[in-house]
Amino acid sequence: MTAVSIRNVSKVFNQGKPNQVDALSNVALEVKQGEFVSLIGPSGCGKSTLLRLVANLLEPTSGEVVVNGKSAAQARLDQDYGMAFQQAGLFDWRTVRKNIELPLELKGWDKSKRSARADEMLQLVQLPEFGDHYPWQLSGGMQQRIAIARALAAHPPLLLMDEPFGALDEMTREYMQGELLRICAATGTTVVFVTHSIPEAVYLSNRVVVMSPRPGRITKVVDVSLGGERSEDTRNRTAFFEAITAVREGLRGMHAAHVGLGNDDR
Amino acid sequence: MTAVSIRNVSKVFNQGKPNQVDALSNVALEVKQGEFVSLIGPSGCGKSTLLRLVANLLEPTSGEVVVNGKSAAQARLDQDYGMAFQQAGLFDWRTVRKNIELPLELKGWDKSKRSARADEMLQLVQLPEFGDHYPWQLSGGMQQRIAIARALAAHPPLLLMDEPFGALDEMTREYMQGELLRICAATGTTVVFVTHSIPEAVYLSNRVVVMSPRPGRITKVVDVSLGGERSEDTRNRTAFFEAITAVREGLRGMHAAHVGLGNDDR
Amino acid sequence: MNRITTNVGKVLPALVFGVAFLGFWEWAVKFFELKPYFLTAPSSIWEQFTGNFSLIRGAATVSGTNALVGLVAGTVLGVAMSFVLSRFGFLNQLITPLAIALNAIPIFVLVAVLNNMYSITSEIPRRIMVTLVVYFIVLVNVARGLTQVSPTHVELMRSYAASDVAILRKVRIPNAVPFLFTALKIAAPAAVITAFVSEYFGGSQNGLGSRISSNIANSKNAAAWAYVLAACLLGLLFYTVSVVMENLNRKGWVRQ
Amino acid sequence: GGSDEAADEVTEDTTESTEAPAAETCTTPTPVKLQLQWFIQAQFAGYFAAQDQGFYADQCLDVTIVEGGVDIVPQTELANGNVDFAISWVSKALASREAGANIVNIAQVFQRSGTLQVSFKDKNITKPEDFKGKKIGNWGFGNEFEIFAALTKAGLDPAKDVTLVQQQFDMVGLLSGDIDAAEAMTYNEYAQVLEAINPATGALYTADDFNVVSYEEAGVGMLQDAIWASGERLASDAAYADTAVKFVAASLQGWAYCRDNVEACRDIVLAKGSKLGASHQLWQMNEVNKLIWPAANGVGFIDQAAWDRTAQLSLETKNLEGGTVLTKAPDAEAYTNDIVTKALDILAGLGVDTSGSAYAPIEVTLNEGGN
Amino acid sequence: MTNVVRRAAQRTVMFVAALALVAVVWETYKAVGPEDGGTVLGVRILPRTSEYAMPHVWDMFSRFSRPEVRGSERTVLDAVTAGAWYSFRLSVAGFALGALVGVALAVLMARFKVVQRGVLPYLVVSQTVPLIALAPLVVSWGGRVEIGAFVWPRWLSASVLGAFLAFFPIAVGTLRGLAAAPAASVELMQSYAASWTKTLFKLRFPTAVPYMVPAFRLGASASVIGVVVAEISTGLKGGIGRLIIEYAREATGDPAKVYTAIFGAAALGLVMAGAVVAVDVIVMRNRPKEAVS
Ligand SMILES: Nc1ncnc2c1ncn2[C@@H]1O[C@H](COP(=O)(O)OP(=O)(O)OP(=O)(O)O)[C@@H](O)[C@H]1O
Ligand SMILES: Nc1ncnc2c1ncn2[C@@H]1O[C@H](COP(=O)(O)OP(=O)(O)OP(=O)(O)O)[C@@H](O)[C@H]1O
Ligand SMILES: [Mg+2]
Ligand SMILES: [Mg+2]
Repeated sequence: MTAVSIRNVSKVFNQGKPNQVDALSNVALEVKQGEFVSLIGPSGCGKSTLLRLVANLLEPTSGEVVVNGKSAAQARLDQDYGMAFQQAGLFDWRTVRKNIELPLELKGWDKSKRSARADEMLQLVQLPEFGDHYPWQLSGGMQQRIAIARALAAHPPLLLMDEPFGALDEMTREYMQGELLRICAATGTTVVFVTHSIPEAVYLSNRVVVMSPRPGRITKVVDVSLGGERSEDTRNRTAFFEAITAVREGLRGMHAAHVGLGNDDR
Repeated sequence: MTAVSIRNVSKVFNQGKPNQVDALSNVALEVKQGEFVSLIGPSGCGKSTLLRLVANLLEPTSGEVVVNGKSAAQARLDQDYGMAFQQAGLFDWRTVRKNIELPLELKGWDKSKRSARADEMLQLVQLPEFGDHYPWQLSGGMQQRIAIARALAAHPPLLLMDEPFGALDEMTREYMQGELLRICAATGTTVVFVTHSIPEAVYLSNRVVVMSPRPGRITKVVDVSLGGERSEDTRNRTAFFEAITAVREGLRGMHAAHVGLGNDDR
Repeated sequence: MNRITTNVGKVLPALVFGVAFLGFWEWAVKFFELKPYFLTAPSSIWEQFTGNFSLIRGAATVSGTNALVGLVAGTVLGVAMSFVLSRFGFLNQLITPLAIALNAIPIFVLVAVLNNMYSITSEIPRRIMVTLVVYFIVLVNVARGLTQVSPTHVELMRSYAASDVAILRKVRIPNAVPFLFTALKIAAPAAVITAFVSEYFGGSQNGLGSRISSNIANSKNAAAWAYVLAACLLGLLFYTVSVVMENLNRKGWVRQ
Repeated sequence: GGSDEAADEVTEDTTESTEAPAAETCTTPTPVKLQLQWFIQAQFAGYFAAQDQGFYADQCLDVTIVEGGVDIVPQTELANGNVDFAISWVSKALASREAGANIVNIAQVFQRSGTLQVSFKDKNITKPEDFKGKKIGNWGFGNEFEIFAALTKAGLDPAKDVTLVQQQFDMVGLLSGDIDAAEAMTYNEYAQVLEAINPATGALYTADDFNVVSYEEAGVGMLQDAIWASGERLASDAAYADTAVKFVAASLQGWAYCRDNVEACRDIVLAKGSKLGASHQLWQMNEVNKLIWPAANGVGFIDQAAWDRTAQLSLETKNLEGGTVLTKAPDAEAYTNDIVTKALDILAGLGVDTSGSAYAPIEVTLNEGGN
Repeated sequence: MTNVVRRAAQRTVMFVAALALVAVVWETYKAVGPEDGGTVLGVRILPRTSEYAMPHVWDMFSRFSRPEVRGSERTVLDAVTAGAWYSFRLSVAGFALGALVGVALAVLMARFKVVQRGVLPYLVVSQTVPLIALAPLVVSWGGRVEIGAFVWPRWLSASVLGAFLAFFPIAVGTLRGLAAAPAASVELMQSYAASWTKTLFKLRFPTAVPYMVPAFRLGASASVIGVVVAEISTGLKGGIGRLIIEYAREATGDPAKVYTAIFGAAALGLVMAGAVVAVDVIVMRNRPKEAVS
């Protein structure tokens, strides 16, 4: 079954004005149920925009986005997804714990259930003792981990994550990657993931989508066949290195010519 | 000559309150003129705090910070440094160009000179056509590049950078690394640099300082002897890999025990 | 073309609402046969308004001038004071309670005191009064706008060793601008009402306030409301100007 | 000395009146609300005396006296049905009547106008003609008609020939020289001036320091405090008409009491919570008495000639808008002497002197600040 | 907690110092200023110093201890305190009513653009309708409006007029605050498919606080003014407004006395504003402080 289906979508900002930006042009992508897809590409190529379109936070200028067989708008209303933004975007006036509980409150969970889940999440992101701090008392990386905890708290069937691990140190990052994969495998969660790290994209994903900017387009899709379980070992397998090279080439080529190479291998 | 001298500095937040945090404890570090020093460590270990102490945006709870032979406060007043924050912190009501010109305005540069430098900086961060956009019209990575441009604009003798390349894609990141090294070499700029990427730290630095959290301390200082010039080649040299391993070990060991190993090898 | 239709769309609800309200009023007066001493019909107010237009314009000029002078003086003073206060904390603690206290004294009581200090025939007390009211509104809002700035921005400026004046100019003022316009929107009608409430209980009988009060006392309600109408128009004019200024300022950087 | 004798009379009055209710037994007194035009002061002493001395109770009335405020228009309160009776000046009330308020004058308590225009001697303002080019104070709120009438009569245009200045609650404008001539009631503001210290002498100002233009003497006096009732209810509600008679009777009885017991009435007013001082209230009581007594046709009786003069002045006097107070002559229903006549009959039955032909004012010495 | 107490104490001391300063300035000016004021180009700019214009500070304060009327037990201070307390209760009622209406209007206007466009101009207009034109109307509700067991008390008219002045700054300030939520946070709430109401309570109100606080402060002052004016204009007894005008009538003979009531009104306003500030401190205690400077 298809979790996300992006059909020939284009997005133009400030249409008709002098500062018009063609953020996305004719993007098509299908994400299967339970699949982990990463988006990678130079900054400004429209990754965040694409994620926003799937989340129905933006309307496409043309084309259509279908999520779980319904329109993106319906999927949003049904809260079919959880989202982690590029900026942590925590609420200053809520404690860390209350920030994590926010989506649960909105789902109408009762207090004890919320509190239990928040504890679980704080444990997951390794910040159990910071529940009663306020966001501005945390370091940048800690804030980002709280934002991830918030996105995961409700166990949504679809996760949209925009550079969630950007501000994390390598150790924490690897730990979080492992946890994310574990959770997704256990719950069958579909993930669309934006990252700048090629190894991260390859390690996590079933497919890596390479994008190019101005206008934002998909230039290459790399299938990663590393099998189900990942472990520390995975990072040393040939398939891993091959995929990395494939993605890197996709990015390089583009960087060299700046215009896509047209090697859209889907 | 010593550019930065951190003498037995400790920093406690919310002292005496239930949510007291020992952010830094007994940190000592000397940075020589023209040296490039990276700080690395798990999130929350006090890197940003240490940078803020050097920038005199925070006062140490105990200990002393000397910058260019004067007190940190005096150095700030003399504008001896430029700083790039973890959050881009651009001003919504200023165009990108005006954001870059801000420190120059404050130094009293005249309009044409400011404008010329802003153009130069926009070129440097590869966003020449976005000068008249407003920050919220840019992608996350673009915003961060503007923040870097702003920090570099006045060519300060000391640069304090807090994960400046965090939101950049690999290509742009490598390009920016190169540019940063080029500028620093040309102007003899001293840099204190916070990063989560071990290769980045090693590639850029003369020394990598490894920190551990709760309380934040320096656990290891790795000297990188890669000589003056760096190039693509550098990344393939043994010294490079050795340094990476040394840093990684410093971080791992700490991660394992979580309590510092005391291998402060200065 | 498009601009024109959207602008029409903006004022249309107000027009519809206004016309409906007036229609209802007129109808209610006719239907319930309300006597003029109780409530006059909009039509007779309008009759009085057009009939006495030159008198009304004269009175509106007097009160309007007082309001305008006070509005400008109060805004300037309020902005200046909030700068000073945001800069010197102890002055803030010294002056803010005084401003609040002064502001809690009803307008005409203060005007009475000022009338005795200056002269009952002078317009100065009324202008001072408007100035005080506007000043307070501007001060309270702008002071908040000057202090509620992003900590990152302040840190950035401090890293530039920016002087307090520079932080004020580059961070605090831009941040306070929306607060200033909020203040102006509140202050514009307040200036008008203060200008003519200051006329109620003393002073030259040449402005809207004294005309309203004496006409009401004489049961000439239609005439009184014709002056009230002038007051409303004056207030609306001031308000509209402040909204237009705000929109001009916001053009560009505000996210839609 | 005269007041002592008067006090004796009062005791007689009360003993007589206590016999009255025996005639018709009063089980539940009729509630009545009276709206004053201003704060509690001796200007309204008669009503407070009637309340205090039980004259209302004798008539089986339970009277609530509602104080005025600056924006309270008594005749409007009456027309709106908030109160049963109201005290108002005739010209103001007629203007309301023309605007549709169906109110009727049922007793003209003040027979004369008490309005003055007071100025310092050196301004040389002795008659309305002298107002030309001067800053003329007035209170606004409809209290300025006599000034306009005097100006009109003197051939002056209120909008052009004088500068009209609204006075505050005090007379400071006059004393500081901002106003050339200030409007003053004989019984109130004039006294305030005489209670103030003259900085030149260190003693109180005296009547010699001032020139006074009396509008009554200038021939433009308008009828002032009168009791107004609802025309509609008088016509349709016999009980209300009956209550009106009783109310007027008891009120006038109160006024007769105050004529004879000036100091007692001062104390009643003070006890009701007036903030103005004792000597001021005594002065006021005395001056008010002068406006009421002697009453040739009986107190409260509406004199056709005075009424017509007031109506005529209201028709002719131009206000600041250039309009006149009234646009057409008041209809015949605007006042009635029926009620006051019946009331006077009741009082005659009680032996109350309703004409005060022997009335003589007392001498009052004002103290600083009216204390 | 002790910190809060210390700050409050410090503020009080500062306020007393400020008052003392004003008194000194007042007396100094009275001593050196021109008796008849100073004129510049024929316009009197400097106030007069006569006893009527500027009574001595000690004269004003000495009035507090005098009996209100001769021979009465009650001092002026008692009267002013009682009046201020009475007006305070009316003001609180007016403020509460005004805040309720103001916030409700702001929410409606924030929710429906049409309402904002249709109603906001008339809210502005409403503020320019002088109380004098409304007071008699509102007062006439007293004793006449009966809803079930509820009979409209006379004092409520005064509170309603207070609310009439208070609601406007509150509505405008709150409206602006509700619109100030950062776009990123709005997006987050959208991604939760949070209803408008949920977004209102979880996001918009918290971000509106910095805008609402000054608005409420203005509203508190406005409510006091409205109540005091209403007392004067409707003849309602018992409050500070009534005292002001009664003492003002004595100003010809005793210019210092009216200041006692004026001070009472000022104190009333201070208490109201102080309460708002206290709430502000509590509500904002966990927000990021501006970088220490
Ligand atoms: N203003 C503050 N109030 C209270 N605690 C603070 C404050 N700022 C920082 N801290 C605490 O100090 C510690 C160090 O924070 P810091 O921001 O220096 O970490 P960091 O090393 O920069 O982490 P990251 O890599 O995640 O940015 C953290 O535990 C944080 O919670
Ligand atoms: N609200 C907006 N108005 C105008 N232009 C916008 C807006 N949002 C994004 N853009 C433009 O759309 C383009 C794509 O932006 P987007 O944020 O999707 O990039 P991205 O791939 O996420 O980049 P990064 O890796 O730096 O986050 C950029 O050129 C940006 O300037
Ligand atoms: Mg992005
Ligand atoms: Mg940090």
